[in-house]
Amino acid sequence: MFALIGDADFDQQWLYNRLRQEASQKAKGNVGAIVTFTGLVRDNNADGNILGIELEHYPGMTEQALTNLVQEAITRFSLTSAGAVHRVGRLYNDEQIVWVGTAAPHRAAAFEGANFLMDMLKQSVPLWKKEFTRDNSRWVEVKASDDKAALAWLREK
Amino acid sequence: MFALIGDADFDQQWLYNRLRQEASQKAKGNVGAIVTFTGLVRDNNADGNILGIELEHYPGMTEQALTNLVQEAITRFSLTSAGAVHRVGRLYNDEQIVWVGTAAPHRAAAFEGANFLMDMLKQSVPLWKKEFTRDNSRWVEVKASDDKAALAWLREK
Amino acid sequence: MNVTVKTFAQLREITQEGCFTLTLPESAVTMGDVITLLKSRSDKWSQALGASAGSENGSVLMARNQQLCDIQTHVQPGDELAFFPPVTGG
Amino acid sequence: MNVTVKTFAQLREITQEGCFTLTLPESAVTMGDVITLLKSRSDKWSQALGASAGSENGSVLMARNQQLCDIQTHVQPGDELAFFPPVTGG
Repeated sequence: MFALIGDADFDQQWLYNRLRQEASQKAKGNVGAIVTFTGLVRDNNADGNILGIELEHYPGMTEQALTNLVQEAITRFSLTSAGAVHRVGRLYNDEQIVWVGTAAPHRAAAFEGANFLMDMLKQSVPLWKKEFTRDNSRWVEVKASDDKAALAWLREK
Repeated sequence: MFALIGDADFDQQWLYNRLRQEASQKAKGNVGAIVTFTGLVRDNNADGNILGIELEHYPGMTEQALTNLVQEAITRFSLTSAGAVHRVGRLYNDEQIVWVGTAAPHRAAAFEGANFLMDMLKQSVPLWKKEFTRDNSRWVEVKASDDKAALAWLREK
Repeated sequence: MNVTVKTFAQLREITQEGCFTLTLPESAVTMGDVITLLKSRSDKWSQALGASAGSENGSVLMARNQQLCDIQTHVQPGDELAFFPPVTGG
Repeated sequence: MNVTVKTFAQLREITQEGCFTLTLPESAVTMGDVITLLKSRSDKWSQALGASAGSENGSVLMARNQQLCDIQTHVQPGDELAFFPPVTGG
């Protein structure tokens, strides 16, 4: 498993290869499904004048919380392997911001694991987004739908 | 959109880049989610002596059916773009066999679209798997669970 | 009239005819008629298409000009007709 | 006893204190006690932690040694305590 936090853009092929290789080492011949989710920065302001977002994090805790989350997903969905990457710092619209990947014998577990990682990441990993325009910046508010998605997993437990 | 059938192994980075680029051209600043699913050949025989599978297809119809399916997914889930790749011919255990990718403004549509593509592909695209060992080969039987998954989407319509 | 008939996977192996031209009598107008004709072609075809071919739960699928169809589908001269088992890709 | 206090995002901006050492009286044993103490530190802190901080639906989250915790959590000398708003990553 892996959980990475950093400023630099990430490489799809490198992440996919790492996930596939780890899974293959653990269960050769029994990895049928690999799912990846990549989040890009959206210009989600109706005015269309947002240039991007600035991501603040809690160094140390962010890495630990993301590691714990990936391990929880592996246990909960019996994944063969999983990984997550989140960027911090200043990101412009359309840039890659987050990646999660899951490997499992079957498709359902890989898809559920990836969804779980994204839902819980929005709840339990200390990262904060601030949208910026040319002249201003504003903290992004928590979405009620994000809280609900995370709560649903907690209830299912 | 794209729908590809071929013998050769496929390249994750190339497919991801193509999907992202197509999506960005169509809706710059409004592509928040990219999901990919990759299927690998599993050694799903309890004896563990299956070496791989031989994939037969219906040249012409396979490409058309896969194209229709990708277009249906785009319409149904309002995807920004989508693509699918399926290999044919002789594939050994752990090789990549199928890839689907979806791009959408939000995560839910991208995940649902990818799941739909896989469920329906197992139902409507003329491809047939034959497992081979060192000495023998045997056609893979249809799974009842695959039929059920496809039917569920048809009912939801 | 002439049509092209194709088979795939198990059906190709059983019939040992993957692709051939079939001459239909004027009375053969639907896929159902074609199936009846093919079943009388040889024991292998009779076995391949079985009792259930074309029925609701039939284990044989059929396509006309590369589109899935059923026993009611009408056939035209020059059509490409195909018969194959349920698909197992993915 | 001494602890380290960290703040992030809005809380860092409001308090204008991102990281500092806080000396606690012996009577301060829980995160709740620390919050009471911080609120009396300045108007900015009072505003940052608000009325709801630490309550069930509080909009301030807290961590002890980089693990999420709540107002009942006990505090030890040398701890790293952090206060921040609900997270918005992903």
